[in-house]
Parts: sequence; C-alpha cells; structure tokens
Amino acid sequence: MEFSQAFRNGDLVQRVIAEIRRTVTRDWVIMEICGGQTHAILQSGLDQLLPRQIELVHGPGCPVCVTSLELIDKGLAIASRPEVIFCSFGDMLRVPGSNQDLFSIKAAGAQVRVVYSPLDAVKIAQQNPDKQVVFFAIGFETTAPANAASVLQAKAMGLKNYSLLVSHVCVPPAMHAILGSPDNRVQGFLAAGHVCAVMGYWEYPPIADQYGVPIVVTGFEPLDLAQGILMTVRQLEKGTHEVENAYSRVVTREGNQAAQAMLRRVFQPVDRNWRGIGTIPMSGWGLTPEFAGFDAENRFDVGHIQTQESPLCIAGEILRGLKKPHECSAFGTLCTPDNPLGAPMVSSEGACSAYFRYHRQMESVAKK
Amino acid sequence: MEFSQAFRNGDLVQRVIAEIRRTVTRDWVIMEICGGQTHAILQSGLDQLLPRQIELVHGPGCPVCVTSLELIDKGLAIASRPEVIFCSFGDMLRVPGSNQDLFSIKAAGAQVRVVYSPLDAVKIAQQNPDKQVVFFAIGFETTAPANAASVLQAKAMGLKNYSLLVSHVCVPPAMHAILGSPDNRVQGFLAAGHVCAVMGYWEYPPIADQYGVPIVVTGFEPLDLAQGILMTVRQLEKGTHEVENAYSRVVTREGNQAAQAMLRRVFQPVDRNWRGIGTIPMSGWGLTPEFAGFDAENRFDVGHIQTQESPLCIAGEILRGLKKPHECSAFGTLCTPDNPLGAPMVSSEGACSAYFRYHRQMESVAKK
Amino acid sequence: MTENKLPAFEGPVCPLPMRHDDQIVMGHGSGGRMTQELIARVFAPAFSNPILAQSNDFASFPLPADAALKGRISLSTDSHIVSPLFFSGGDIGRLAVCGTVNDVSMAGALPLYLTAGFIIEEGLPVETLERVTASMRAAAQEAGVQIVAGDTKVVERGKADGLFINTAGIGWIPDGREIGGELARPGDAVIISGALGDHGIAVLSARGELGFDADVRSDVAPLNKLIQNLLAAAPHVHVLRDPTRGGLATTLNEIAQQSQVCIEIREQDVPVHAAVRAACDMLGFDPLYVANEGKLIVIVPAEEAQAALDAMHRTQYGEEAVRIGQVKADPAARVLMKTLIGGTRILDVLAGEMLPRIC
Amino acid sequence: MTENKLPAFEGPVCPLPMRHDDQIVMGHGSGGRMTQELIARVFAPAFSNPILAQSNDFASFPLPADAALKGRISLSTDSHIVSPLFFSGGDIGRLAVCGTVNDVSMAGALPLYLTAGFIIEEGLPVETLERVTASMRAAAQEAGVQIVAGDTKVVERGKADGLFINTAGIGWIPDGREIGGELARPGDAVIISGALGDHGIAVLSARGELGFDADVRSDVAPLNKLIQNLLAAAPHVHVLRDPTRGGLATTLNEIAQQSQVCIEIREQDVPVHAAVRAACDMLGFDPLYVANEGKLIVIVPAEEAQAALDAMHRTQYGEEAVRIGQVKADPAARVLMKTLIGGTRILDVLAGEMLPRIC
Amino acid sequence: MCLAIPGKITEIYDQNSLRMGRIDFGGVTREACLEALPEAKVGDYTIVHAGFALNLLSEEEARETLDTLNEIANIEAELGLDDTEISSAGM
Amino acid sequence: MCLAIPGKITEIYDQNSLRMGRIDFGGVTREACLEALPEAKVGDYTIVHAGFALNLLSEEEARETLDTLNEIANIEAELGLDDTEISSAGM
Ligand code: SF4
Ligand code: SF4
Ligand SMILES: [Mg+2]
Ligand SMILES: [Mg+2]
Ligand SMILES: [Mg+2]
Ligand SMILES: [Mg+2]
Ligand SMILES: [Mg+2]
Ligand SMILES: [Mg+2]
Ligand SMILES: [Mg+2]
Ligand SMILES: [Mg+2]
Ligand SMILES: [Mg+2]
Ligand SMILES: [Mg+2]
Repeated sequence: MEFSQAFRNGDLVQRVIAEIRRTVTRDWVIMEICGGQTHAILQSGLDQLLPRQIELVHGPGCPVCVTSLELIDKGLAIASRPEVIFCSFGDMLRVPGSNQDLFSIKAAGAQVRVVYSPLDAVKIAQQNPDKQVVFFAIGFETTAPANAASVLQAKAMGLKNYSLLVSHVCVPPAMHAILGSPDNRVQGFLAAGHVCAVMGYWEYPPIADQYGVPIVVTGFEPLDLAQGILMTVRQLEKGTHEVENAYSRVVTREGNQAAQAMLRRVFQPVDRNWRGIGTIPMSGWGLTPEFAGFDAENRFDVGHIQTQESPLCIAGEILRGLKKPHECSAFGTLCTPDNPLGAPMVSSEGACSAYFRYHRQMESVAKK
Repeated sequence: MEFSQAFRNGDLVQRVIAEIRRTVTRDWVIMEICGGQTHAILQSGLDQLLPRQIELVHGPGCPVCVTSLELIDKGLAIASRPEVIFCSFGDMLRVPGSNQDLFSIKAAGAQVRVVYSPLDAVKIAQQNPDKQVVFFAIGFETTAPANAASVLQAKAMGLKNYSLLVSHVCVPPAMHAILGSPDNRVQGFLAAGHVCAVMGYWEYPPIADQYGVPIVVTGFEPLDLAQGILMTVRQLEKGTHEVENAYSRVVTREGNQAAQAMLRRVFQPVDRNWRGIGTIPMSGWGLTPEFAGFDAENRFDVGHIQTQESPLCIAGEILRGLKKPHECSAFGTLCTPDNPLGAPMVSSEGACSAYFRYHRQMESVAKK
Repeated sequence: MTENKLPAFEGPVCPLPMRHDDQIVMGHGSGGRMTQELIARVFAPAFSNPILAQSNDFASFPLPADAALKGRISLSTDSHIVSPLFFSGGDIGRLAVCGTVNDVSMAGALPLYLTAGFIIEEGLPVETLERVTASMRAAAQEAGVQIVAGDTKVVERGKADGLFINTAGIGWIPDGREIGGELARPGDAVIISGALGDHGIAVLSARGELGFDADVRSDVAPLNKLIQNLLAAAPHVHVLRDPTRGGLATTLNEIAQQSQVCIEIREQDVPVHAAVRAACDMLGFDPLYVANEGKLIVIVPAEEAQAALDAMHRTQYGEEAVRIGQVKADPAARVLMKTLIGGTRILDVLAGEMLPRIC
Repeated sequence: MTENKLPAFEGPVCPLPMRHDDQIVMGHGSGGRMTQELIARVFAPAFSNPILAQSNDFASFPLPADAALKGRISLSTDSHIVSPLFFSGGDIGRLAVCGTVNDVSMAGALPLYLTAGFIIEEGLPVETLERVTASMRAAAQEAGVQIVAGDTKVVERGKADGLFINTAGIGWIPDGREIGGELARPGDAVIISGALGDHGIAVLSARGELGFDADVRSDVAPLNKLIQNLLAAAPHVHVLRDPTRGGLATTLNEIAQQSQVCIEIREQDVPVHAAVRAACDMLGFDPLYVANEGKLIVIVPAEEAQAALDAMHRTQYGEEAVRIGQVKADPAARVLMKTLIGGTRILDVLAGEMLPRIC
Repeated sequence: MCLAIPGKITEIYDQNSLRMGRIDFGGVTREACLEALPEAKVGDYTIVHAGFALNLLSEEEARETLDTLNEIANIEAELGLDDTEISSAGM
Repeated sequence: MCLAIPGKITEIYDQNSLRMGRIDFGGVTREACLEALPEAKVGDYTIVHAGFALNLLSEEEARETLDTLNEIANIEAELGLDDTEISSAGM
C-alpha cells in the first residue's frame, strides 16, 4: 500500500476536522512538540482549518534550533581545522553560531560535507584515512540510533579517524520542563511519532498522570495530525488524560527494543543546554565510557569557547507562552531573522521570526 | 649602458658579416655548441646572411633535449607521487618521456610547478613542510651554480623536504666526443658564452691543440655571434687554432672562481647518458657524498625504469653529420614531431624536426 | 494564534539562514532570495539600465534606427556548472543549449543563434568534450538554432570542475509581440507544461552524494517549438517563463513581484511524478522549489487558457500541461497556495541553497 | 645547410610539444596551434555551419526576412579566467567588457549590448565582486555599450579560481560594410595600433609566480571608438583583428590562413616597450606571441594606409599606431618576418602554452 | 525533528559488521541500516530516518486507522455538516 | 642552453644564508643570488641565469668590443662593399 498518499487525502482530513468542530466546546491549548509536525502543519495549512477554540503551540522539537550556541561554536572550531572533514545533516549548515555558520567557514576553506546519514560519514572516514572525520550528531531519540550505529560500525572497522560531536536531546525531560513550569499553558500534547517509533510511549503515562494532560502519539501526514488533534480534543472535552496512539502503523507501546538496547550501550543521560530554554537536567545523551574515544569534544581541544546569548533575549518567556515576541525590547530592531539574538528568531518557524515576517509582510493579507 | 640593445644593431651586424664575406675563401664547418645560440641564430636569421661557404652545425647544447629518457621517466614517476611537488624550468614540461610528459601528468593531477629559479623551489619547500619538493636540476655548467646554491640554502635552512633530480651535463667532454669522432666534420667551435662566464675558458686550449680547431667564446646577441663567427673564420683561413674570447664583457679566462668552488663542493663528475648521443664518460655532474641526502634518486624509489630509444633511430649518425634525417627509415612515418622516436625529432631545432617541417610546409618558400 | 495571518513557507528552510554579505556562499547561486539580493546589491546598481531592469530571462531591445529592424531582439545568457556532466535524461551540453534557447524564447522570440564559451579543467578527457559537443549539436538541431561563435579556455586542475559552459543566445521578436514577467493581469490563468522537479532530482541522484537512486529523468528540453505552437493558438499570452533554479515557487514569485499581482495556485493540481515526490519526502525538499529545465509557465488571459492548453497538449514537451491556478489582484507581489487539505499559505522564494533536512 | 628553406619559428618552443589528444592540457587554452587543433577536431565538426566557419572574432549574420534588418548582426563571446583578478592597468571586469566589445567591433560593427555570466567560487569577498562590477560599468560606459542580461552561478571552493566572467556581445554592422579575416589582399598595408605584449607581461608580473616586477601596465581597452574613427577615414579596411591570446604572430597567421595570402612584417618596425622586451629576454619569450588586450591589427589597401594611420594617431589607444608590413601573394597562408639584421623567417603560430625557458 | 519515510525492503545484506538493506521508497531506492530490525525480511515495510530503519510498518494497523477515520468521515457526510466550508477551502 | 641577461644591482642583502640582490633589467626587476659575486656592489652590472648572478659585466670591455666592431664596420663602409645586399636585406 502507499502509506504516505493515503494519509494525505484532503477530503478525509476535512471530514476529520469537521468532527473536531463538532467535538470542541471551549478553548484548548495543544502543543505539538515535534518541529517536523510544526512544519507539516504549516505546510498543509492545517492550523487555519481548525476551530478557533484550538490553539496549537509549537514545541522545542527542532534539533537544529535547540542545539546550544556553545556546541555550534565548538563545531565551527573543529570544522575549521585543516585535518578535519566535518560532516553534518544539511539543515545544520545555516544555523548561526556566535559569528559564523558552517556555510561561512566552508566558503573560507573548511571541509564541510552534507550527508544524509551518519553511516555515510563513516564511509568518508574510511575513504580518507589521513583526515579526521567528525559527524555533528544532533537530534532527538529518533536520530540517536543512526548515530549510535555509526559509532558501532566505526569501532568494528577499527577506524581511528571518526568521531561524533554529540548534541542529543530527549523528549520526556523537555515535556516535564514545559508542563512543570508555573505558567504552563499546554493542556494536551501531540507526542512525536518518530521518537515513539524508537522509544515507544511507555514513558508517557506517568507524565500524563502527573500533570493531568492527555498525550496522543501522532504521525506526520495531515491526516495523522488531524486524527491526533481529534483524539486529544476528545480527551480534553471528556476530562481524561490518557496516553493514546494515533500512529499505530509505526508505533507500539514498547517501541523498538533492539534500537533501545543499542542506545543504552552507546549513550547515557547527561545534562543538556537547550538553546532558547537553558539547561534541563538529564535532558540529553552523551557517549558512554565505552565509546568516549569517539567523542570529538575529547579528541579536539578547541580551547575555551566563550558564548553568551544576548541578555536582551526573553526567549525563555516566549517559549513558555508568557510573553509575545513584540514585547521583547530587541524585537525587529536589534534582533531580526538576518541577525538573530535568540533561538525563536533563528528558526523559520520560531515565534519571533514568524511575528517578524507577518508583521513585516502580511499586513494586507486577510485570512481566506 | 644598455648591454643588450647595443649588440642587436642590425647595421653593425651586416657590416661584420660583410667582413666575414671578405675573409672567407673556402668552405668551413663551424659548430655553435649552445642551443641558446642556435635559437638566437634562427630567430635573427643570421645563418641566411652568411656566405655559402660557412656551414653552421648545431651542437648538443640544449639541456632539455639531451636529458636522457630514463631520467625523464624517473622525473615523471617522482612527480606523479601524491606527496611530491615537482618543480621544473618551463621548457622541461613538454619534453616527451616514454609515454607522457609533465603536462600530461599535471593534467592528471600531479603537482607540477614551473619556476624561474631553483631558489624558488626552495621557497616552495619551506612553505609546504608536509610535501616533498623535488627540483629537476637539468642544465650545463651555467645552471649548475643556481642548482648548487639551492642545495646549500636548503641545507643551511635544515629543510628535509627538498631534493634535486640531477641531470647536469658538461661542455668539454661533449666537445671531445664530437671532435674525437672518426667522422667529425666540425672545424671550428663557438664556445658557449654563459658556460664560460662561470667556468672561464682555461679548459679549452688543450682541446684546441689536440684537435687543431679554433675555439671562440661567443655571446648571444646577433652581433656577438657575427663577431664569433668572424674570429673563427679568420683563424680558419689563417690556419690557427687559438682559443679567443669574443664575449669579454662577460667572460674571463679564469671564469668565476667563487662559483667554481661552490660547484666543486656540491657536484662531482659522473658518467652521463645524453639523449640521442649515448653515454659520455665523466660528462656530467652528480651530487657529492656530502649532499647525497639531497639526491631525489636516493630519496624516492621509483622502481626499475625500463626505457629504450627506438632501434630505428639513427640519431647518433645524424648528430655527427654522417647521415641526413630523410635517410632514416622512420623519418616522417613512424617518427614525427608529434610522435618523436629520437632526440633530433624532439627538439624544435633538431635536424629531424627541421627537415620534417621544411619538407612538409616549405616547398613553395624560396629563399628571399 | 495569528488568525489574521497566513503562514509564509520559505521553501524547506529551518532555521533561517544567516546573512552572508561579506563573502559569497553557495546560497548566492541558489536562484532564490540570496541570489536576488546579490543581484540587487551588486549587479543591478553597477550595470543599471532600463533593459536590464526588465528582469526577464531575456533582454529585449531594438537596434539603431538606421537598422530599420521590425520587431525587437531577444538576448540571454546562462552559465552551466552541473555536476556530474552526464545524468539521466541529459548532460551539460544539452542543458547549455536548451537553457539559453528557452530563455531567449520566453520573449516569444524566434531563437536563432547561440554562442558557446567553454571553460575546461585541464585533465578533462577529450572524449568527454566530444560527447558534450555532440549533445549540443543534437539539441541545437532539435531547437533549430545555430552555434555561431565560441570560445575555449583551459584552467589548471583544481580551478574548475571538469567543464563549465556558458551560452548566450539571440532571437528575433516579431513586431507587436508583448510578453514579459511584468504583464500578468488579474483574471489570467496560470498553466504549467508538465510535472515539476524532474531535473533537480535526476541530477542530485546522479551526483551520488546522498546515496539514493531515483527512477527520474531530467526534463531538459528546448521549449521554443512548444512556445511557437502555443502562441499560434493563444496569441495574447502575457507571461512565459521556465521555472529553473529555485523552482516553480521562486519563479512565480518573480512574476508576482514584476507584475505586482497575486498568483494563486492549487497544490492538488500541481503535477509531480511519484519518484520525485518520494525523493523530496526523503530529503525534506519541496518539489515546488526543485529545478526544472524543460518546463514552461504560461500566464494567459482566461479566455485563451483552453486554447493554450489544447495547443500545448498537441506538442512535444507539453502533453502534461495543466492549469494550476490564476492571477488575482491582492495581495500584490505574493504567491499563495491552496493546500491539499484546503488551507492557504504564502509560497515564498527559496531562501538559500536547498539542503536535505532531518527535521 | 637548408639553403632553400626558411627557418620556421614556432614561438619560443624547444623541444617540440608532445601531442595531447586524449586529455585536455593547458596548451589547449593557449590560443595557439593546440587550441586551433582542438577547435578543428572537436568544436568545428560538432557545430558546423557557414557562420561559424567564418572563423572571425565575431559571427556575422542577417535576421529573418520579416525582420527587414538593414545590415547585419555581429555576435561574439569570450570567457575570462585571468589570475590574479586585478593587475596593473586593469582587472577581469575591464577585460571581460573590452574583450567582447573588441571582438564584436572587429566586424566594423557598432557594439551595442553585452551579456555577462559570472561563475563565482564560494568564499569570494563580495567587495571583490563590487570592485569588478564597478570596473565593468566604467568600461561599458567608456565603450558606450549596455550590459543587458546576466547570470550568476556559485561553485564550491576548489572548483573555480575566484571568479570567471563570460561576456557575449551584439553589435550592428551597417549595410555594405565588409570586414573580415578572409579579406586581406596582396598589396594591403599591415598596421598595428601600438606596442605589443603589455597585457601578457603585466598579468604575469602580477601573478608573482616567476618573482619579477615589471613596470608595465596592461593595455586592456575598448577599441570601438578607435575603429569608428578609423573607418570614417579609411572606409575600405579589409581586416580588423585584436591580437589577444597567442599574440601578433598567431593572429597574423590566422588571417594569412583565412585569406590565403602571405603577410610580411618587419621586426624593426614592430613596437615593443622596453620593459616588455626586458621581461621577454629574461623569460625567453618572444613579444610577438605575448597577449594584448587593447591592440588592433588593421589591414587596409595601401592607398588608405596613411589616412588610416592619421585617424588612429588622433584617437585614444591609437597614438602609437605604426605600419609594420604588407600583404603579399606568396607563400600563401604564411607569415614572414624580416629580422632586425636582414634575415627572413617564418613566423608560425604559438605551439602550446608559452613557458619560461632556460635555454 | 525526525523526518522519516516509509519504504519497502528489497534486499538485506551485511556490510562492515552492520545489517543493511536496500529500501524502495516508490521509484527511489536507498541503503538503510537494519541493525534494529533483526526480524525484518525482504518485502516488509519499514520507516527510515537518516539512513536508519526505525521500526517495521504495520499494513494492518494502517488499514484499521484509515477505516476508523473513514467511519468518522461517513458519519460526517451523513450529517451533511460543513459542506459549504469544505468547498470554500478550494478542494 | 643558458638564457642569461644583463642587469644592474640595485640592492644587496642576506636571505636564508645566501647573499642575494635585487637586479634591474630595465623596467623589470627580480631577485638573484649573488653568492658567487662576493665583490659585487650596488650599481654594478651582472649577468643572471635562473636567478643566479653568473659574473660581473664589464662596461669597459663592452665598449672596447663595440669599438672594435665599429672599426670593422667603418673599414667596410669605406670600402663601400656589399651595399646592395645590405639594403636588400630589408633594413
Ligand atoms: S525577538 Fe530576538 S531577542 Fe527578543 S525574544 Fe525573540 S529571539 Fe530573543
Ligand atoms: S627521424 Fe626520428 S627515428 Fe629517425 S633519426 Fe631522426 S629522430 Fe631518430
Ligand atoms: Mg538566462
Ligand atoms: Mg536560464
Ligand atoms: Mg575567444
Ligand atoms: Mg529562465
Ligand atoms: Mg570572442
Ligand atoms: Mg577575444
Ligand atoms: Mg540565469
Ligand atoms: Mg579577438
Ligand atoms: Mg519526530
Ligand atoms: Mg649557454
């Protein structure tokens, strides 16, 4: 069967949305935590079709956007070394560090390569024995298995010239951070379907219970998202806080056990600094002692990286929904998409950049 | 004063030639041994103006043409190594080895650089400490001091990545080989002025005496050459065989003592294979034991280079004037300038290539 | 919620690109916003003249009065830098000929003559050059143009990428023909000649760097005969343009900007081959931003739209032509897309270089 | 002795170059014999048509009858790859504009419009691009032409050499004007507009690789006004050509070949600046083979020679014009030179790339 | 985060100590790591992210989901609600 | 062999253990090694090959040579011989 097309059926989506309209009776705030889902929602225009009562807020689930400035600057310093071939997912190339991005240093002569998979970086290491190949291992639990596999393979092949610059982040601690905030507005969660493909959703019932929010595992096609929202709204209206699965073709409660075992071997929980949010305890993964030799931060001494997010930036408040972007003193003046001071202006789907662009460009465009 | 222009005075040249006409009474064969002089003669058309009785024959004094096939192939093998930057005088780039030239291997990825001076190659070695820089040290006694200086400098600077592929040839043994041949036709010599600038001409009186030929040290401007020919013809007509100096502004009998001392320190006589002629005992220079570490042939194992000049080639007889190029069975068919089988077809001033081009192109061109 | 705002969708870009105004980066060659900014900042002020300011794929101009020319001249140029030189469905030679034939033709001109400038990296096999020139000849014959002037330069190894080809082309615009990006009018129909993204995906697949094989052939083709047939059937065409670098979205934005109109397209009507869609899904690309080399955007008064489609359907390279939208007055200088599920969003120009996403 | 033969002098070449017919080497871009052979072997057969076969710096052609054009169109292209981008007396931008303005003008055409295609290596400072485009604007203004179409491509670092610029140009040839390399006739005078070799030596000096500093400025200049003034005074000019790559010797050979005549020049009359001669002496170059970018060869009936010289002397870039020889019937397709000391030799085309000699 | 797409396994092999496979995404094929799918066999569907197969896809579950959603849709169609809005959405 | 040209020494210095100088060849300058000319001083003329100064040039000797040749030429001019041939040579 064609798994993607069937879930892009516009007619069916609209009928599910009609069911949401029939179900909803009052205002609800639902967060899709995953940036890929944010992307899908904006691309399909799903948010416009929802009843006014439902406000979708976009979570911090974009790994390129939440990677800390310090780690980006470390990556830039490592990538600039003449003996290094720095491999990265494509979307990391334009993330601004303190002064540069990977594009700039590539233009200035650094060897930066875009790969689709970390396993391609291992091949590059094999083909370039006189170079050090470093992979910028960003991502959530979905990407971690691929990165782990690359290290396992490099070790099995005896490669001494492959390492990871690790910036893994994990979803459950972020959900805790959001829901545990005193000014939290999120009443229901769409859980990230591909994270759950690996991890399952056995970790979520305690969260749902603790904060009293429904959590629905949701896929990425418009129909998946509409279904996830419907199931969340139904629970909200009923007052339940179950963990449900709207992505059962991909996700099981237990997740992929083999992948989880691989992750436990290669990675261990560490504190992680999220750009725009700050450090969340035990919210990321670092390499275990067995694989510490593959850690680029150990292999390359990049000196002391001194970074500081702008003191003007109120990203933390904005990301928690406490303030609106135009309430920031830097908004649109010192801070623009061309010269972002904070994460919400970095991401094209970030609240600050969205506000900036809409206010700048869209004054004459009324909703259809 | 302007040293060059004064000796290019066409009027004066013609008047000297008129004096040659008045002096000459019968046929004489004079060899200019130096390829640079051959070049100057052809470029100025001096030979056309000489009386018919004087035949200029062109000696083997072109270092790029007489460098042996084996050494060229060695140079190509060394230059093809990925760690090597191979530096050379420009005219060496198009000399055909057995299958390739430096241009081909450069196009295929080898690092080949044209330098004006071997001292520039030392600079390249200094700037590229992770590369091996090899200079193709061809040339007669004129070029040897520059090559020697480069080795002395590299040693003083402690450079471990500089070496010479040495193909030095010396003039006096070549004169012996030519004059000592049973079928020698050369009756007078124009000695190469720039060789003598370094070496002086104290080595020549024994040669003049042994073979009874006048030898006149001659410069490179048309007037120098006309003067050298005049002085040679005057001796020939008188029946003397003195060594005279028609290039006294540059050359003294003793030559440059400091340069000679430098040469004795860096180089020592060795047997040398001349392309198109064969091995002439003690006709070249190799590095002395003190500088053997700078010998590229010691530094790089290029395996066994197997070359063979074509068995069809009668270059030896042609260079001694015993046969004419069209008497060679390969001439114009198997052997052409595009695919030379022997040295006289390699050089654009070689007898075989000249014959080939004139017969091919010039049938309709009468002498002015 | 920003209920009164439409979401802008800047091609597949997250995060926003950093501004690069001190040195040239790859995005400056993307054909998208960074290219437009570079042109606006560097080239336009330097060369400023009314013909250049037309901002079409072609320059259109008369000759001196003494030349007594009826109609106008169409002139265009493109440099071609594709890697690899050969890919499924085409090669750099076919690309170089078709690209310029097409740009010249977007004036409604009869393309006549091309120049070809070759920049060759030392070490290129002569046989490669022979294959490329044979392909150029075939493409020129197909298009009915002649290559009448050329130039050859060789650069050292490591100072080019095998072979670059620049072509410039000249054509004749018959008297009275008025076609240009500034002429789209509210009410016009928007037609595309076939499926989008084939060229970009075919080349990316041939490049091999991302490790995928796609069952996709480049669409590279000369469009001048399609255009001649189209114009015979629909003489009042307002705009012709080929959505090359930057894709359909970027090209429609250029037109919307030039004409100060809104162009609205319907996602469900935009044709994309299944394999192209699969490749885009895999890489996180949007096919609306992927390059085409044999597709034609036609903007034509609604009353001639059917005649235009019929003529296109009868012509090679136009069999799959389809109407994808219409021109509206507001919001001016905007491209909107009705999504599959009935939403509407702004379709912006490509922000920088298109890169595979993980997110 | 070969008494009945003249020595051929293939530029400063010893030994003879090896044949390179399997891969491209630098010599294929020299503008000399190897370039000519590559064109003859690869490009000419592929693109074969009567206009290309004219082998001039420009293509000259009419438009379709419906266009009612009086006169003809002149079209030309060149890619520019100079390193360094800036040198004494000029830069790649001025070069790119002047080179094509000049080639277009060699038809006796009024140059009108240029296209410009930029291939930029990532990492190029934008400020460099601004300096280059400012220089292009200045040159275009000086020449009175407009840059009306452009293209920008960016390639990865290590896949270009900073910046390559292709220009193509179009001009109008008034009715009745007949100028071309095939039109030299025995008895014609051969004029050169000034001293030879300045451009080649200025660039080589700026490159720094050979470690010399020369007090020489490139002669790069637009020659169209010189040509217009010349043609006003000497309307029957037969040939105009700029001796660029390959120098005077190679360019005269092309003309001798096209017209099947002998061109004889006098060494003593060929102007060369002292510093250029000194640099050539040092490197073993012959200034007759060194590139110029602002010099004009004029071949004109003897009776108009003085009028031509007078007009040139009154015009910028022609002050040092001098008659250097004449056209003869035999030997056809040959260039001969009377040497300073009264000898005669064949001046052949440049064999391969010009390289510094030690010998 | 986590762009992942479904495809069909057409080939399984070992490479440098990892279990790998060729995946057909519908006219596009690519290699992916099957290390976390020890039970996968040729013909199975999987969902791939960054060259790594995350999990098997269940065709049965997909059908069930679609059936459920179609039921909702049919209810909605029977009710005849919101028709105007749907057509105004440009479908 | 041995293209070498005369030039004037305009500067002398040591560089990486060699005696070096700047030579003016008449509008063109270049560095050359003066190691073999310990006695050379600024203003002297030398003849340079491959970046190495081979020897000093003697202005006096040059003049003498030219004088000698001019004498020959004058003799020849007085004799009035070969004039036809000379002019036919294109001068
Ligand atoms: S506008 Fe900029 S500085 Fe202010 S909160 Fe947003 S990202 Fe931070
Ligand atoms: S023609 Fe060729 S083979 Fe014969 S002697 Fe000359 S170089 Fe040798
Ligand atoms: Mg174009
Ligand atoms: Mg184009
Ligand atoms: Mg050209
Ligand atoms: Mg176009
Ligand atoms: Mg040209
Ligand atoms: Mg030109
Ligand atoms: Mg273009
Ligand atoms: Mg020209
Ligand atoms: Mg996800
Ligand atoms: Mg010599």
